[in-house]
Amino acid sequence: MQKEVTFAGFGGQGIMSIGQFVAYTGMEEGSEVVWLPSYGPEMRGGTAYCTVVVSDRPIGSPIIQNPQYAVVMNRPSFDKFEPTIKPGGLIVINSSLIDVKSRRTDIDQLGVPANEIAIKHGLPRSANIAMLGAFVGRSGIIKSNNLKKFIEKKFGSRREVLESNMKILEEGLGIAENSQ
Amino acid sequence: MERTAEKVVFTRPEAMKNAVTHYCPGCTHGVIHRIVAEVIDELGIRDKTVGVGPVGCSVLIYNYMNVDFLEAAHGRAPAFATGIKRVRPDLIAFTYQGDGDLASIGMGEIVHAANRGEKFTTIFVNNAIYGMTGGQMAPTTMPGQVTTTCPLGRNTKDTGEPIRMAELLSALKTSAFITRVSVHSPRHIVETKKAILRAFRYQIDKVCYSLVEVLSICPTNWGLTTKESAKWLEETMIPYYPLGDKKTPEHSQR
Amino acid sequence: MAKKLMKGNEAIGEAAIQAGVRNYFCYPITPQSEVAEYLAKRMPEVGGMFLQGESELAVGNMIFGAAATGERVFTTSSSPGISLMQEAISYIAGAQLPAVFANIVRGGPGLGGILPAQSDYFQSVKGGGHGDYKMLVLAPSTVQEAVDLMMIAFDLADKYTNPVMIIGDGMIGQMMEPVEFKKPPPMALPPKKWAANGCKGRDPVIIRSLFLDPLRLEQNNRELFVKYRRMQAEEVRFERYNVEKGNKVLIVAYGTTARICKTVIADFKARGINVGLLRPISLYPFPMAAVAEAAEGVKAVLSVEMSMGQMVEDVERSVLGRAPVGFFGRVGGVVPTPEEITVEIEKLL
Amino acid sequence: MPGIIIDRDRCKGCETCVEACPQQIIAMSKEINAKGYFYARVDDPFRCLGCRICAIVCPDVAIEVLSEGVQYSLFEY
Repeated sequence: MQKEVTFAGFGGQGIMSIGQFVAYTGMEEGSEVVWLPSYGPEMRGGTAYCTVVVSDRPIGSPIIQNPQYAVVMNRPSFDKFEPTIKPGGLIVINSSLIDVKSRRTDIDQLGVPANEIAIKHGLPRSANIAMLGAFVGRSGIIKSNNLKKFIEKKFGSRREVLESNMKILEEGLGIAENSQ
Repeated sequence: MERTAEKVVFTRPEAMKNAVTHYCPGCTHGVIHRIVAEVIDELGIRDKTVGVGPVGCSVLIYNYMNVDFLEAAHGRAPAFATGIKRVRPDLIAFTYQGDGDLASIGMGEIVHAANRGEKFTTIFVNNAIYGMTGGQMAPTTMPGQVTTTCPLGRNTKDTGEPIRMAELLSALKTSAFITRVSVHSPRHIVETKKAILRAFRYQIDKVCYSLVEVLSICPTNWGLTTKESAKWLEETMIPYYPLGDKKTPEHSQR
Repeated sequence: MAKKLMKGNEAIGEAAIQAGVRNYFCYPITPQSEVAEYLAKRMPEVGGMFLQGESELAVGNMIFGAAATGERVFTTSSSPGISLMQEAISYIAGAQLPAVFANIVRGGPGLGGILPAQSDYFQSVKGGGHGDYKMLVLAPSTVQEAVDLMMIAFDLADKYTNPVMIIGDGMIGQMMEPVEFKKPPPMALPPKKWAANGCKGRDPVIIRSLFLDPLRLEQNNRELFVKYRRMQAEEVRFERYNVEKGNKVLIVAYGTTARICKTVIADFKARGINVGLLRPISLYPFPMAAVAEAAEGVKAVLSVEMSMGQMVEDVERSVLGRAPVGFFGRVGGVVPTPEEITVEIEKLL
Repeated sequence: MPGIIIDRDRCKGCETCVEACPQQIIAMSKEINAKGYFYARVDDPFRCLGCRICAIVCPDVAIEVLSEGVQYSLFEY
């Protein structure tokens, strides 16, 4: 099985990082993974995006036109990637900044008030972690406990930051569970 | 004449091969080559010296110097020497470059090597003309000087003023030894040797980058005899290219 | 050693470190600046030498100077920067020095763009600089392969006293994949008697590419080509993917493009249509015999590239009329999609 | 007694030494050497001071200087 996801948002929203977290965890789980950034003018403002492929066999094309999943953190990203998702796929929408919903009936969607969650836990810049939690919780692309282990390793040196991020992650995971 | 009791007090240095140069009669490249070789001998560094030759009249310098030698691309000798010194700081590296090579096509490389304070030595031979290609205008050609590409004399309104490399490089803040000497008379040759000796010492002691600009004659392309050439250098070049230390590591605050 | 998730550019830098190389000169250019950034940190950690030069022109020539001492040395750049290094590459080839260049290719001509391309095939394989010379050109298609090729590149450069180029499109530099650093078995290499590192106990050496006597220069050229023929005999590298009897179409593609073609081949397989892929890993020497063999009995051959049609000329030279040779390419940073390639293949069926 | 030896076939006839010699004892030969140059030669060897100036200015390392006993120099080289 090959799973593909596009993470997209403004530059600076931590899009590249959460893509890498999924790729790292996928690798630790023994899957083949590729993380491919969009690089170029998009990196400065506008939309930044990256594609992550997690697969049980060697990965062919690292370029994915039509992913199963999209995680979008701002409106331009929603407009750009919502139409590209494969039927039967999933879009995770940052409802704090995106005031529309997908009108597609062939995909699943999940709204996450990511910025509110992050602000509530005192880390306004960690909205991406809320999105990550919700996405992993709903898609099952990687195991949530493996993701938690990775986050622990990543932020382990700063106890307070780790604790807040874990809370944000849990809340994201909770949204995925509760809406099912 | 009976010679047995006599000893040789002046002869070809070991760091110079026993080859006849291809230079024109009176060309002072030969003198400068010999001085560099004498300095290498006196400092005892022949077996760890790597020279880098230019493109220009002295392109074949590797046939005359009895040390390891690289032949560089036009103007790039300072980049070659940077490569050598960065990966083998224990070696002694010098570049030997003419005015077309160093002050025209290689301007970028020399400025940046000097500015990084690369610990090598540059012997910069300024004879105010392109020699090898047959006497075209150089960046150091004097105002009014006739060359094959400024047949009516260098017009500085069109081509700018001659570049004073020693002054230009000494404007950099990085510590360096930058000096200008000449080889048009015996007294000046003696001074030139002192300057080159000093430049190599700074390298051996890992003090700084060093450049010795040597004013030199080109009787063939200047269209003068050797004697007239020396006079022309003295009267025309030296007033514009004043001799002396432009910068020393001991006094390099600017 | 456990697998690490690394960006291609950083993995290329680390591969050189793991291969024991301690000398790197660079000039920043997108999309490969991460190699420089990575090694600016990493080289001092291992006691190595890192220098950012003033231009690619200078860096190429620093590589010459450093290589001439017999030390292992490399640089990385992207297309416009590699163009500026052509002077030095020609001189290094002419003077027969070992050096490794990695080119993370971007679109051109001119300043072009910063997105992936394969439009430097001619530049790297057919010359680029002046004079008759060849480089060993190796094209990885994954980050792991970029690492593996980097780790043998220095031995190959020493083996042939010749520049070796690793050529990857922008994606190879930018994407992250798991990598492992496995030291390849060392090659038996001749002593570097040619190195200019001080003439202690021997006669001075001269390293040059200047031979004013035409017969002597011709002899130098002939010597170079004896070496290149040896490369053709010993260094051809390629991958056969689904190449078998009954292939309807043979695709020839390298680098990331080849991976995209693999996706296409899997889709065709699911539909019961057999398409093969011959992926050149060494672009020079080009795997001519392997392409010819794989083209035997197919209806058509398709060269897929991120260029306006460069490698296709070598494909035609290899296929020699055994089958019609078609071409499909996207340029300017546009990456061909599996869907587009599928349409092209369907036209040939 | 000091003296110089000019390698006539290395000499290119540039006359720099002729100009430089403080004793004015070097002159150009009326004959040509193997390369076709009128070469420099010592006219009056007994007046040579062994000062080395001719050798120092010679661009072709064609002059060797010999000496006997203690060498006094007017300058350091």
